[in-house]
Amino acid sequence: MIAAPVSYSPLVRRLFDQLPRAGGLAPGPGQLVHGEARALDRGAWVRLDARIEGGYVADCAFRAWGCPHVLAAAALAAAHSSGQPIAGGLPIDAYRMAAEMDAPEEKLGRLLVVEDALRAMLANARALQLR
Amino acid sequence: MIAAPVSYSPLVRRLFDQLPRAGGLAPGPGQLVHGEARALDRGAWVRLDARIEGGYVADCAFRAWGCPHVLAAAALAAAHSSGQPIAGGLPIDAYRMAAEMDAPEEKLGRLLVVEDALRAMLANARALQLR
Amino acid sequence: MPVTDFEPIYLDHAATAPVDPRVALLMYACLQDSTLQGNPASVHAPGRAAAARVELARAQVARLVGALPESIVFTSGATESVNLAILGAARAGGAKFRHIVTARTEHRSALGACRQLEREGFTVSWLAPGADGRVDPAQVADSLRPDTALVSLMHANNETGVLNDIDAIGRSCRERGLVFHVDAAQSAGKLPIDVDGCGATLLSFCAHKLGGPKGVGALYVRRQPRPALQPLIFGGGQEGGLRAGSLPTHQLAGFGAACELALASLPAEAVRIRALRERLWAGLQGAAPLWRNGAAEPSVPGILNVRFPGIEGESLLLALDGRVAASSGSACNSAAAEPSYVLRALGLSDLAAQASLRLSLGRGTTEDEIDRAAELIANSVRRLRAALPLGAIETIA
Amino acid sequence: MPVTDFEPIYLDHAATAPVDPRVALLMYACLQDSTLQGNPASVHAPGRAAAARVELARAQVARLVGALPESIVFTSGATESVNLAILGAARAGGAKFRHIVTARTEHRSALGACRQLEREGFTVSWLAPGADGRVDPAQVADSLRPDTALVSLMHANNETGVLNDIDAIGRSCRERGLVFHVDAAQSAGKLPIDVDGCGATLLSFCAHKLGGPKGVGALYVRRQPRPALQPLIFGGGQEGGLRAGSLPTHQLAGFGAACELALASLPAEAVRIRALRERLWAGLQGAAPLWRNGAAEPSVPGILNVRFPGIEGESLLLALDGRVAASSGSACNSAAAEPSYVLRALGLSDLAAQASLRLSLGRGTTEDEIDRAAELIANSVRRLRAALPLGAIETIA
Ligand SMILES: Cc1ncc(COP(=O)(O)O)c(C=O)c1O
Ligand SMILES: Cc1ncc(COP(=O)(O)O)c(C=O)c1O
Repeated sequence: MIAAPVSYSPLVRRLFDQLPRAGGLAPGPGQLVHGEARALDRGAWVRLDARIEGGYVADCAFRAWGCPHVLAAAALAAAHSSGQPIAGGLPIDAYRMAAEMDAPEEKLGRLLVVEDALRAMLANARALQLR
Repeated sequence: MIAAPVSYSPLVRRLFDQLPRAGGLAPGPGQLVHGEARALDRGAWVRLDARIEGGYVADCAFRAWGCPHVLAAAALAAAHSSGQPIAGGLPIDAYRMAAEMDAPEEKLGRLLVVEDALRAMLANARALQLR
Repeated sequence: MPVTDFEPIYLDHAATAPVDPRVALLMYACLQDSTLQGNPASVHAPGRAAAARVELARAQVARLVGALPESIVFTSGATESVNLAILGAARAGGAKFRHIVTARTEHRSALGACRQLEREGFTVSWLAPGADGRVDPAQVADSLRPDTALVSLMHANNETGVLNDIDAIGRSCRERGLVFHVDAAQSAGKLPIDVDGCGATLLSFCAHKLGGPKGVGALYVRRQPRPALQPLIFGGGQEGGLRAGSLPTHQLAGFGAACELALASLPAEAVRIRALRERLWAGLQGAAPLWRNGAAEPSVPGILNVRFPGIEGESLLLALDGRVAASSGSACNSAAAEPSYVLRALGLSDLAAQASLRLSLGRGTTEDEIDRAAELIANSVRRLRAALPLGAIETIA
Repeated sequence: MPVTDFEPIYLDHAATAPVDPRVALLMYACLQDSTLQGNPASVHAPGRAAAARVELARAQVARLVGALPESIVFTSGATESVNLAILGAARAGGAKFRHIVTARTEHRSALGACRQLEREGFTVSWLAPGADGRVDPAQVADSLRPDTALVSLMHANNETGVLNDIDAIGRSCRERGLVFHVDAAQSAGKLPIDVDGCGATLLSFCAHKLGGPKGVGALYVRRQPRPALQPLIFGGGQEGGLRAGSLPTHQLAGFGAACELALASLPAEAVRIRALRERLWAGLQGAAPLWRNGAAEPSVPGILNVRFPGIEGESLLLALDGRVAASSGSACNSAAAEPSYVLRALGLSDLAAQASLRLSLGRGTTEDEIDRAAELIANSVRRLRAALPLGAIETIA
């Protein structure tokens, strides 16, 4: 009979307060791609913008609508992608986001939307290279 | 929805606290009579003892079991009888007792028991005179 | 214990208002007073002293709504009052009266009671309010049936502050001799209430929305004609047999004092609070686009419900956390926040409901707090919007 | 207000005990604390702080009866707890379980709930206790039927203090998988209680009998196996959906503190109070003849029920008024005093019941008070007896 209010880990709080890499990308060399995923009913809409240089994500920024965990996860996804090769595996997936953020179970559905956006961005980056 | 606790008038409180004329009669000239009435289910048992001299109640005492109103009424009956002729009407009846004591409606039944004891005492006194 | 080291601006008076310091002091005096420790049901001196204190409180509480003290039944809060009114009147109504009229925008306590009646075989007409949040009195009149046991509607809505026309609704109930229950938890002490004028047969309110303690409330029960009520709680015959249980002297004393204080400051406070609310609304324009949920008037003075297109409720609450204490448009007492059914009933989408914030003012609210809150909220909204995907503001509204 | 200018000796702790000054102070601190003014159901910082305070109180309350915090449902008092247990379990039991076992000597809250169930079509077995006031566990076992929904019995009787053997009764209920409700309003905080040991599925108690505030109580609800309960009050989903309504932080804080204080002093206080009670009984011997109603042991330490042959209850109470505050053997909260049904069930006549006095001791009771009370009572009895008609002592006993 104990009501559990939402609680946020220190990492979530810090990312939410600062929203690092939110908004547009800083200008720079390379090619621009983006990946977007949207599931409003699950409470998430995420877009990742990236600058690709030499097979690597030179820089990544996010835009997102959602709860604090979604915004923090989008920030995590942008941070983990930056500097990573576009050819490798996912730099971070929903389960690792959840673990790093100590997110409650019921938030996993929306973190998968963040993962979808990340996958889409990397797929677009790889498609760009093939062209 | 207001519960009304029993309340007692100043007269009832004074009579109950002092119980004047309670117990036996002081010795003296004349003839002794008594009257008793008992209705335990109505909450009263009253006995009046009187000393009769020359057609008058020279002195009267009471014994009683009952609520404060019954005890006070018995004290009233004893006081009102003293000095009264035995031939006249009742020196006090249940309605006048109730009025003097400002007694609640639902106590009237037991005050009638006090009246009964008074009637019995006076009847006994008159019977004594006829003998 | 997650307490911040500075205190947030409290704009959640509709959830509960801080206890007035004068009321708190009086309650403490009552808790300490050795002559007031008896059970008000006992006939000895300490019991009678407690009972006298209770009756003083009953008179103060009655006066707030223009009632006779004998028509006030004390309860543990508005939730219990509402349940006693709805379940009590319906269950006492007999086999021929098995229909209830209420609205979708009622408080959970009324919804919960009506749903229970449905489980017991009653039919409930769930009226839908207009986009302004008001239930149309003509719609109420149309919904009445020969087997209607009860009409139950709120005076002021707890989320939007919008007022129902309880006078008009009361009139059509009175004409038909119907029991009319008014949930006045949000309006008592905030607006003048006259139980005779409004035609309520039953009227619920509580202490903790008007500066009194939590855990105590009242149900006004009209004496003539007197509605039949089945108690929820049986026992020692307190409260005329309608509500058993030892009466909590200190709680009732606090309730009474709070009612007296509210009544004394009512007209001036209503004007002051309404002006502060409009100042807040003006101050929030820096976060445009924004919309007001429900009609601006008629309304209870202290409630403003605002929708910020593109904003997600939980994020807005966290952005404000520790700075402004307010309620979002979701039933946010669990991690799985459900969108407000009240706002949904006004025609808002789930997302629009979650983009809403209820700001509610009270006795302690100052102009400075309002100005700071407006700025903090507008800044948070702007910050969150700056991180939105393009098109989100248009999509989520 | 009819308050005497000196304070009577308070020997009516079974009706309600004075609030412990430490509890009163803590409640005042809680009422004043600006960080604790939120609604415990709100997710913002003031709400979370209030919720944390409530959960601390829940743990303290749970500890008093050896329960887990999750198994405590807060209510407005023991009357509500008892009703929630009895009505809740019976109504949730389904059409096949329509039989209740209880006793004639239960508190009015239990009688009232069971009578309501009779009106709803349930059959109630009203067990009669022996002259000692105890319900025979074998009689309980014999009364069980295949359609029994619930057994509800009290731990300590509120008039005589006599204890039922709830361990033995609990065992036979447990063997049959039956719901067993124990009304522990008079024993909680007075005697060690262990919900696991005694086999209770539901256990009711409240704050105001043990030094806490009036208007708050608890129902212990076993988790495994968990009895089905239909709520009395529906709404906002508080207390796991079993009891809706905003939680009163200050009341719960006071309840928790009172439980903690009671638990800490329990063994020593039980010994002290029992010794004072026997000293009172010894001191009253000057008013012989007199009898003790119900068994002297096993009993809760603080209750002594004495019968003074030949004495009328209302007169004894008035004789003591302003000197000793106690309860007579009549339900004396109205002018038309009815004799105690508890004493009648023990085999006493109406008149013998009205010749009885319940004296109940508590934390504040001192040796000096006991000696003075014994003398005052004995004097009053002697004075009233001196005015009796001859034979009254033998007749009214
Ligand atoms: C309109 C309305 N009715 C009923 C209630 C229930 O009140 P309480 O918190 O006293 O149970 C509330 C407040 O929560 C309310 O706003
Ligand atoms: C045995 C028993 N059960 C229940 C109650 C009811 O408690 P409350 O006064 O908290 O409603 C009492 C006290 O009056 C009691 O003695």
